[in-house]
Amino acid sequence: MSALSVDSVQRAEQTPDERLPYAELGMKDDEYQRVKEILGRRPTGSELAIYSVMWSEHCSYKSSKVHLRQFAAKAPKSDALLVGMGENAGVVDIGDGWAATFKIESHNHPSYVEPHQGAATGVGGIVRDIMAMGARPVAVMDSLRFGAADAPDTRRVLPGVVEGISSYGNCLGLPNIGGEVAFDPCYIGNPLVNALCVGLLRKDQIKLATAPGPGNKVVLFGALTGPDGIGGASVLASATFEEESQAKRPSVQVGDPFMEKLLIECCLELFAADVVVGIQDLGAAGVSCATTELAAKGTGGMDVRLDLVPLRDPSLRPEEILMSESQERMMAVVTPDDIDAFMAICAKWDLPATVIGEVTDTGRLVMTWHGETIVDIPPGTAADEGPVYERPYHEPAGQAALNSDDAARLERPTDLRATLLSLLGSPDLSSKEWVTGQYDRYVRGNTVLAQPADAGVLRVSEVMPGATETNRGIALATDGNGRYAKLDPYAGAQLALSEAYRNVAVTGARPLAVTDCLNFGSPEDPEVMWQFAEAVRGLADACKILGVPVTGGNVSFYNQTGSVAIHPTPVIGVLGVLDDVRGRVPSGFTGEGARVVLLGETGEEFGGSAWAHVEHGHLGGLPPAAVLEAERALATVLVEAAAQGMLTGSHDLSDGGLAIALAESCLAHGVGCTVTLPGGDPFTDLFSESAARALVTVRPEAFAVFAALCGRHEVPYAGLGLTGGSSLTVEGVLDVPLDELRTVHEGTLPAIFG
Amino acid sequence: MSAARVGVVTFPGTLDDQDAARAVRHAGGEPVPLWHADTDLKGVDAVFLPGGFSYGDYLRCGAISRFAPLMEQLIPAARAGLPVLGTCNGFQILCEAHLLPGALVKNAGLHYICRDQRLRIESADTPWTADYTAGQEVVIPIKHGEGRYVADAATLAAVEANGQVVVRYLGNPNGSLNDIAGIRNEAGNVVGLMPHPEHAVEELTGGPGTDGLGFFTSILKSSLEKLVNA
Amino acid sequence: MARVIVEVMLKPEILDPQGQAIARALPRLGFSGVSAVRQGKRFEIELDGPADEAALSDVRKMAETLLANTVIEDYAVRVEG
Amino acid sequence: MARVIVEVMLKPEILDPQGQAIARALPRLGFSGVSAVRQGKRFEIELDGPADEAALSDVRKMAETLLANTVIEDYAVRVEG
Ligand SMILES: Nc1ncnc2c1ncn2[C@@H]1O[C@H](COP(=O)(O)OP(=O)(O)O)[C@@H](O)[C@H]1O
Ligand SMILES: [Mg+2]
Repeated sequence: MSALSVDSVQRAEQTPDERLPYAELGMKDDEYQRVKEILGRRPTGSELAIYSVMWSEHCSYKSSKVHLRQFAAKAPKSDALLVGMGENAGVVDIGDGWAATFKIESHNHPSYVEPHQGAATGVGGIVRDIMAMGARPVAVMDSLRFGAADAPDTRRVLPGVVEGISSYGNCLGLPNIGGEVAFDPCYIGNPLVNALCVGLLRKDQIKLATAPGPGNKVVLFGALTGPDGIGGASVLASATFEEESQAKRPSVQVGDPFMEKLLIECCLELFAADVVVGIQDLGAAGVSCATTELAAKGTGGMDVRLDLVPLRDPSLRPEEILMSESQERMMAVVTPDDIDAFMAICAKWDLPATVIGEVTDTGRLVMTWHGETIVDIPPGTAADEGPVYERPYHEPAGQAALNSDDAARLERPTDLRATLLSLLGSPDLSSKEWVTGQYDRYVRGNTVLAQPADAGVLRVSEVMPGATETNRGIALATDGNGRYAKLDPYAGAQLALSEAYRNVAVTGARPLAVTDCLNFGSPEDPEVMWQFAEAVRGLADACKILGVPVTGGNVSFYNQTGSVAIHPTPVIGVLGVLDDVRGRVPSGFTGEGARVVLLGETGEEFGGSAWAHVEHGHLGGLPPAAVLEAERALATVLVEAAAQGMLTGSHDLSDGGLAIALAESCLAHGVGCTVTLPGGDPFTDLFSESAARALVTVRPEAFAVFAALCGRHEVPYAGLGLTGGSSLTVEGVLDVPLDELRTVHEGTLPAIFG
Repeated sequence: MSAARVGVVTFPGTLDDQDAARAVRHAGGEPVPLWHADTDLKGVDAVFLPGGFSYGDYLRCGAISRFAPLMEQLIPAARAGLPVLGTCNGFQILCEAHLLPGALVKNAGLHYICRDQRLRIESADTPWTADYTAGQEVVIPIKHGEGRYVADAATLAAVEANGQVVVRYLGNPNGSLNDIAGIRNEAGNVVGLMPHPEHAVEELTGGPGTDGLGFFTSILKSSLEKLVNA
Repeated sequence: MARVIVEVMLKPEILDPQGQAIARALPRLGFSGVSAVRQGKRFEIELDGPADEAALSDVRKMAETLLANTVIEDYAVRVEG
Repeated sequence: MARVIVEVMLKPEILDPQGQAIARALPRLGFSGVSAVRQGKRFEIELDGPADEAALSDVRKMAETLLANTVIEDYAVRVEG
């Protein structure tokens, strides 16, 4: 065969027995058989390319689907939900005609291979998901996990990841308003890089990934298509054509944030001009995914001339074009009447845009390559009817032993001052300024709270020119705790949700909706699958009780080295709304003479705690109980107290318990405090990690009303003392000057990463 | 009398234009959007070149932007006395366009830095800083990867001797020579600084307060004075 | 004392947004006749001793592990002269 | 079709923190015998036509006005071969 001829449908019919390298593309025998049944013949190379990517774990959620259904089945009633799971991102109503869309996604493996580009393209991908909903992206967050902080590979991976997120996000002009950085040896070789983006739009401007209307044009716009991330596809190209793969095909993608910035502004102008019928970002499976999904959700058919796709590398084969993961591309469906206006706007932003096809009502996705038909499939079979597996699962063999290895057996410290400083300077709890200082948190001028606040808070007004003024704000937090989830994935997922929910509530925002990124090992390992099933069940149950629906998210499997998986790590993002953002509560102590009040109940809970981890390198027992009703009551109190202006500051309690919360509250604005512990065992009071707790400062004159509010909602409260002075003083227990706290807190990451 | 009109330029990749326009409004002026591909300054009283990553800042920050059609109008206008303020990327563009001496290179620490920065206003003698007093200390955010001001020894000596340093860092964040955070041209109408006064004009939004507002109130006053005297 | 040059360029199949941005700007600046631009890095390494085989092999190792990211970049080592 | 190389380096009197950071890292990585490192840029310019005098003069102008900032950088143009 000549280099230019292709594996056409006609050829496939004539050569029914030709063997295609489906196994090399990760497709199982029975999956390949199903493709043959669907088509009534063997697939062409291009068709195989489409099915193999669309039916991959990443795109089809084949191992997770049966579990994820619980998010919808158990979803609490929510008037706020405008678009639920299944779209590029969920959309929630935040009032005054405004809506917010947000989603978190992983880019774990690419960030290990090439930290800078892997993390950068992770940000790029999630931002395009948000754009595809018709929104203006307004902020990003990043949730990061690495191997031990002092491990040599962490010194390679962490700075690269941070630089990638920083260079890409900063260049897009999206403020970074929060995230996490955690370390654990289990993530060496499998760092977790989860990026979240939030966007704002008018309620009536939601765009969907759909291609209705026969005769409408299909436009590919943005970056040119190159040989990016198609290591697998070249197998196909060369195997089909019995020739050596001519060029090396990289598996690493390089991002171009400048192109993405143009794409954002261009899309917003296209939306404003109302010249877009349907739109889809090009993500993992590139053109395959965009065409099959748009066609499947529209009138059912689409004709595409694949040879019209503008290329960066003219040697690309059709199979490779279909699988290319080149970044910064979008696909839109446009009526013939609007096409000129559409093209003019792309030209204004200097973006290549090409009509590559047309919507049809044939129910078939048909692609040609220089006149020959190379794809002819029912698009829904690739997009929606992928395989679904009920993977076997069972509790891990060591789980019972792990859970009975109670942290109660660990030796308790006598010098609590030393314990506080040791925890405060540990990599997990130390200041993340080394990371966050590389992120622009100010751009666009709507950032109300960012690091070191518990949640990022944004002002909503001024996003869209001409839109109704509003004083509303949104708050976002992400949290996860792999140690808790390892001990009990059901509770661990609930605790991650609880913490993010609480972090939103401490700013005064009412939690509204959830996005999740589920990072696990191999789904083919029944023990990992058990962790996954438990985590999903826990999260779905907790969402129901807290009244916040899951609106979308992402599953990342195969985070493991050999047979050793990472800790199961559900990372949860919660979005909340402030009716009046001017009433937001800042983090920590903001001034002298305020009443320091501890909310919630403290038990003796040290399983999976920061203390057990840092001081004993111990992980065992059970995590703190997830107390969802108490969590909900606490949030109600925090939101009401904020709305009534009773609070001058607040901070949630999480890793490291009250001790760390006090220290962070002092450091936030350089205001000390003198407090007395509630009266139990000082070690437990200070370091236990019981959930549903927060530390607030109350205006002295409002204390009585605040106490009554707590009483009404049955939230235990304890006045601990007053803010003021230049040290953290816990009467009779410890006394540390703020300068010393600061040195310990801020020194750790710079000492390691320079 | 109508408010002073301050042009805010948008290049492909400009990021802080919305903030700059808001800051002009807060100070009581009228922001006028200027598009890089236009050749018309729309009769504005002053021009603000905001921060960002114009053209991705791929070659050198500001290197490609300075050739934009709008710049072909702006450069002679600035030479003729039109007040121009460039912050961050805007500062870099002004240096690349040789409207200001010296250059901005990678931070000494090699990292991008975003932080609230203490500064000293050195010169209240420009249309952009008249509302400050020389020696006044302010806190304004910085956010840049390439903000280290450099110039050869002769240029640096001249800049100092002419009193062209407008703002200095207190606690040098990036290795800038002589702690220089901002400078002006000899005439004084063109000012460039790395800090972002447009991010410090409101109590609510993040940042360290409203210390940056003075740049905007200054230019509105001096534009009005010009109108009155004309 | 010798000087060795290490040149690091993105592999040809890897997107080079920097070079692309320059190439796109050139026509606007009045330069025609350029079909592509790629941007890379150039390191000048001053050696204490001569650029003998041992030194060059050291520089090659340096390029491989530190100066270039061989996942996406190629490098070349040459002695200035 | 010819390829022209433009090399851009910071002037010697301008501090090069990137080069310095590399030089400082080398001993830790087990490389000795390097007294200094400087980092610059390298551009590969693909011409539509041959690298004749006219084309080279164009590239020189490009280097002077765009690729290098002559306030702080020096450049060199050479034909690959
Ligand atoms: N990777 C990151 N990106 C952005 N912000 C981060 C990141 N890591 C931590 N932060 C911010 O730093 C602050 C402190 O983080 P952390 O101690 O984890 O908070 P918390 O204990 O409240 O969850 C928070 O404002 C958090 O959002
Ligand atoms: Mg918190």
